[in-house]
Amino acid sequence: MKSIGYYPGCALACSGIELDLSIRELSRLAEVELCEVADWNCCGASSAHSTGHDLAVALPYRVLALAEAQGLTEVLAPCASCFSRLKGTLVRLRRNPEMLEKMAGLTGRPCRNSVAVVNVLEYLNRLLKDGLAGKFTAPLKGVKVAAYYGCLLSRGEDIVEGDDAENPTGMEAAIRAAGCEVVPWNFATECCGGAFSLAKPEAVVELSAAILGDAEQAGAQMIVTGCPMCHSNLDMRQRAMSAAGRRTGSMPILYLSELLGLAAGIAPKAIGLDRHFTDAMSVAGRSA
Amino acid sequence: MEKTETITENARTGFEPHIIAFVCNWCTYAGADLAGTSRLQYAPNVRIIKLPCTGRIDPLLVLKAFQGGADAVLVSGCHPGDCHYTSGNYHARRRWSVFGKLLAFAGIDGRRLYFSWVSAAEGQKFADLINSITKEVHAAGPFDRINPARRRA
Amino acid sequence: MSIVDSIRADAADLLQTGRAKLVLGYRNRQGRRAPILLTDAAGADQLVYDAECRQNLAAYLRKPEVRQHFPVAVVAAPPAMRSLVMLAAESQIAADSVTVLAVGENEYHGALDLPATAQLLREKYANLALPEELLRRVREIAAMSEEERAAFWTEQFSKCTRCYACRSACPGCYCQWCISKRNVPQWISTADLPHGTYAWNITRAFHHAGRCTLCGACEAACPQGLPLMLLNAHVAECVEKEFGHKTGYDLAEKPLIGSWRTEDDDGFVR
Amino acid sequence: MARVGVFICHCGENIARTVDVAAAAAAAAKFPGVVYSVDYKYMCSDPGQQLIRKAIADHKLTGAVVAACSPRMHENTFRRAAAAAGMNPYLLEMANVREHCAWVHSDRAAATAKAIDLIRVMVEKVKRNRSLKTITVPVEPTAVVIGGGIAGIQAALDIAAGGKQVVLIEKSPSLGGHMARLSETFPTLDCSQCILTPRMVEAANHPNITLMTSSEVESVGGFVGNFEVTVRRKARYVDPAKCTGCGECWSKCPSKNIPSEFDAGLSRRTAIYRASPQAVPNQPVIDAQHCLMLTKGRCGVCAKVCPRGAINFKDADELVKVKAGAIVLATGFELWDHSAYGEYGAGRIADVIDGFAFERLASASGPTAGEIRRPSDGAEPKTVVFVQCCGSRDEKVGVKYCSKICCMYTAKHAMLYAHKVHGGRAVVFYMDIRSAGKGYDEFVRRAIEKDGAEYIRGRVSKIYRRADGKITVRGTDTLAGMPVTVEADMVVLADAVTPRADAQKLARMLGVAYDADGFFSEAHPKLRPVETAVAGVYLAGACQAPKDIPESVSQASAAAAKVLGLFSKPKLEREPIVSHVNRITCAHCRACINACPYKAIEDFNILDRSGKVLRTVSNVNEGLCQGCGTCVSVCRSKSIDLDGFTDEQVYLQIAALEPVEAGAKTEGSS
Repeated sequence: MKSIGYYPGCALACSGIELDLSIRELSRLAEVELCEVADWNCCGASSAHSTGHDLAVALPYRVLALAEAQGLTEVLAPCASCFSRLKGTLVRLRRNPEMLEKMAGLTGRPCRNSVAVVNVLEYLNRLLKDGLAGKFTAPLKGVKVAAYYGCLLSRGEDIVEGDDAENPTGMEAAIRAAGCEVVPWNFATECCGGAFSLAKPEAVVELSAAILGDAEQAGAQMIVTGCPMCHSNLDMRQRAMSAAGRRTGSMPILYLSELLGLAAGIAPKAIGLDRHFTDAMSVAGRSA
Repeated sequence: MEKTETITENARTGFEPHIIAFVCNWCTYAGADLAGTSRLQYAPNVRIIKLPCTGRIDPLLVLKAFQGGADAVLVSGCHPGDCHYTSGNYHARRRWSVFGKLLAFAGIDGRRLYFSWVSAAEGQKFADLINSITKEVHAAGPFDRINPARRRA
Repeated sequence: MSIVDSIRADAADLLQTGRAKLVLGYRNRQGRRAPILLTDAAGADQLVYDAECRQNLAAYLRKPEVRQHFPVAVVAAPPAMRSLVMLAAESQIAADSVTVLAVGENEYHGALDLPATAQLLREKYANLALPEELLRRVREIAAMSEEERAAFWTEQFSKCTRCYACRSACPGCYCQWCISKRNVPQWISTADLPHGTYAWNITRAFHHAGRCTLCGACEAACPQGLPLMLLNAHVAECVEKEFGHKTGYDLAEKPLIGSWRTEDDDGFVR
Repeated sequence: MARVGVFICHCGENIARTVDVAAAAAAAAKFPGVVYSVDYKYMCSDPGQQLIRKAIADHKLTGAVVAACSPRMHENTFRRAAAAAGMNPYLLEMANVREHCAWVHSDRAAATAKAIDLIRVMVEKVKRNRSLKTITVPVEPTAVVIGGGIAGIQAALDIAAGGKQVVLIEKSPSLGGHMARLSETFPTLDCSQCILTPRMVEAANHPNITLMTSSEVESVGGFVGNFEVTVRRKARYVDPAKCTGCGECWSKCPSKNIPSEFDAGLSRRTAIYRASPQAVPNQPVIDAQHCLMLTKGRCGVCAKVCPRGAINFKDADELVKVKAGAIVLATGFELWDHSAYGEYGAGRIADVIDGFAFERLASASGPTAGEIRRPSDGAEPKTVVFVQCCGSRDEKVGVKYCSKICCMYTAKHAMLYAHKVHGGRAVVFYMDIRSAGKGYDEFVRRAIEKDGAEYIRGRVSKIYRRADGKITVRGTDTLAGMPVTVEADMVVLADAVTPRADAQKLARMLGVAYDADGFFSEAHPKLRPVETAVAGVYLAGACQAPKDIPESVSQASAAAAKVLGLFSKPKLEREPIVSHVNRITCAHCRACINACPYKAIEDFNILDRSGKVLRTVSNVNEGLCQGCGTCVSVCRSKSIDLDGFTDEQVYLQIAALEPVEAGAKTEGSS
């Protein structure tokens, strides 16, 4: 049985729990063991790097060091922010050995920086490549999907690899494998408002509304994403959007892993489809 | 004569590699010129002998250099595709690949014979090359295998 | 009909019909095998052939006393056949000036012209195995440390007396003015001091790169017992590995040194 | 007995600072064969050369070594001086003690020792130098011009006007290149075709110009004065001798839906077609990919309707060999493909077009007869955004250099748009305005001030098409420090200017160097801007770097002047560095014949009186030999040698470096 290191981070325990559930279900189906990094700590996303440079590196460094010490060669960080912090740190330390020593000193944990960090798209594509698609029993025939990457799953030199930052396509194969149709649209990498969720919700409402609007115009019936931050902004704020008169109607927002879970015939509740703010269970009906 | 004085001088102060470089006129010679016009400093151990093309550089030249007591020989010309004579360097490359392997098998290892492509634009590469070769030959010590007599001179 | 009888028959026939004015073969001389130059069919029964006939008779084709008798016929085993093909490829013999009395591994292939000989080699003798012992020693030396190898060859070359028997025995050494005879300039010192012997033996080996057919004539001829075949075999292996070059199988073969491909090995160049 | 003079230059302080020139002169004086040795402040100066000439005469020198700068710098200077003193110029050699010694070392003792070595090496060489006579080779007074755009046309016309023959080779079926596709030209706004077409016709009709359209260079052999260019004349399936260009064929051709290359895909053409109504020659060709007869074997309508029976479906490519003394490269440029910019719609938005498409829209002879209509629905765009530097100055995705012409043609586009669509809004995004040139900046100012183009300094970050068909252009105004969004009906991207995709293949055929971006390299960026490092090959137009029309034309004329200069003499003088075969010792193994890159070595029969072949040996054709010396290395018996770099010379140079006491005799130097 294959195995991979697992770093859930904070989001997967709360706002992004569907991501956690669906990934665990798919991994079970694909017979991949998820080995959680023991004693993991916050990746420092959004606050640390605006607070202190060393802190911003030290937090992910400790996680990488723990994983290495635990004998892991690869760590899956499903949350896009966590991924970006971990992989970003990995890249930075690769470029700057002095920093590596400094961090060893700061955290009291030496690290060869040997652990690879994998994001949710890379992981799911790998499962498909290794034959998961063969186990799909309930494809969502002909459902029109807008693939939404946001910033963290499309940007960052050497962080997001093997995809075009301006015109990413990393999700399309998976979406098609689930039986759906990928619609061309304009806002695949548009900002959802991200970290302004708490500071400037009205800005987030505006930006996210624009994304939903463009997806709708492009004829999409749902948006698929990989990032908990994007997901909560797009999913949770649809009521606020109509309240602010930005748009009406509702659009299901699924994690790619949820979509694949449905296609694989996993019970909707088991992958947390019932935990969305905007109804997503209706999508389940489409799979058969 | 100055020459012998400097040699005996070196005999006192320790070993100074005697390196002969056979270079082509169009790329490496010009690259060495560029190193000069850019005032890049490098070890004074190399003596350049200019030929029109690496195609003209016969293994006999190398053997003669060794017979004459050279501690190392460098052969350098235009990068593949850049030969002024279109293919002289390709001929040279095959010749050297065979000759190098023969020499190595016959007990003259890679620390004595060096090959490189240095273009007219690579003054820095030329300077670095000479420095690194001089360093390696320093480490390898005098080459007295083919010609013990000369080294004693 | 035995191999020897077939050779005798063909030789006689060639001389009678005038398809050859001279036959180069082996005869008995006090129980040892020696070359014979037959011009008269009557003498054909002097011809012998057995495992001891190792001398590469192709070497005689450069000699005026042989060349004046073209067309000639030559008794040749596969290595010598390769030498003949090589000589033709290097325009030393015209394709129609030599008939080969082709003796294979304990079978006789008949009197062949050079194209037929080349074809025979390609079909039946494409990979002639070298003696295990020789290959073993090549590996052994390749595996030595730099110092050991240097010491080994210094010792070997020190035996060389510069008698050039290797040169005389080799069919490939057909230059009237061998580099070793040149004295202005004298690239190769005639002194049998290390620098001279190194230069000669290395140059000899290099000048046969992609040309040596590994017949063993040079080593057999060396009165000092220098292991010249080690050098030859090593170079032959290298050129076959690096450039897929095998000498003496193609009358239109291009010289290894003097041809090139863009994809030739570039790894050793800085 | 050799009588060598050694002349050591201080080069002011350049050499003397690190090399003890006096000591070097003293040492050189003791070299065997040296009868005169001197150091002087500036050897290349007039008195310096005087000194050399005098010494040659006074001391009856048989050879001279000037220890100074690199021979690339002054070898000719000093050889001329030697010649003036009655010495064969090839008896003078230079020891490079500046670039290769004084400038790269600081230790005075070591530098001096090295300088002395370098001088000794050249002294030993010069002792064996032979008097050489420059070789003269006949020049074929025909020029091949590759590329039938404005640069090629201009070069061809100028060479032809000089009374020499020209073969003008154009890949496409018609002359004119990109300029023929332009609407109007900056900074005067005169109609491109009005000024170009006469030139095209003149080139086609000029008695000294042979026009080869639909033709490409297959291979190039030979050297300056004597090139042999093999041209592939592609099948056209229409007999130019019979065709009158009446148009019956293309008006009847059933396969009509082929995007027109000439109109940047904005119009459709038939399978048998002319590039444009102004095409020169004005005869159609059949595009084999789309011709039903040639693909499916049925149709043949054109053949039926052709009143002159000019259609020939059996036509095939033919290879034509052209002998030429000089070659002018004028292969021009193409536009960078902006589909690499995902943020600009990855080339998928119909109404986001490139500069050429806009030129065709604005051109009176274009698909819209000069009306600005957007491709998607033919509507008149009320707002057009022009984006400069699309791909230019973008190392990551595009090219690192500035494409130079975009600032000007974008201003022109904005102007033409304002003239054609009254009340239309033209918005230009730019990084910098680079409008150096006569009347150029005034032109840009006019676009802004008179024709009201809105110039916004900043990059465009995103272009996308909304469901309602509007194109949203989002960027920043870096002067205002504000993000800006423009709702446009059409966007014109000023794509970077890049070399032709197949230019490098051609460069390799000719041995011409090209830079990291793929543009052909000139021999010297300032002093030899139209020559290449390959003698007899010259550059014209945008194949060397992005250029506008005036620059291309002037470079073309400059190249023509170079060609005419070359052709002004019937014979060409060449360095006599060629190899020779020793026929006595040659064993005729033919290794040299096989190795020679110039096929300059051939079999040579030595005959007896009766004409019977005694022996066959190798023989060098001096006219073809370029002096690389590869033959020398492959010759096992050293029966072939190279003048100027003879075996004996090289041997003695190496021997000169042997660390032995003075006077110790070196073998072979007898």
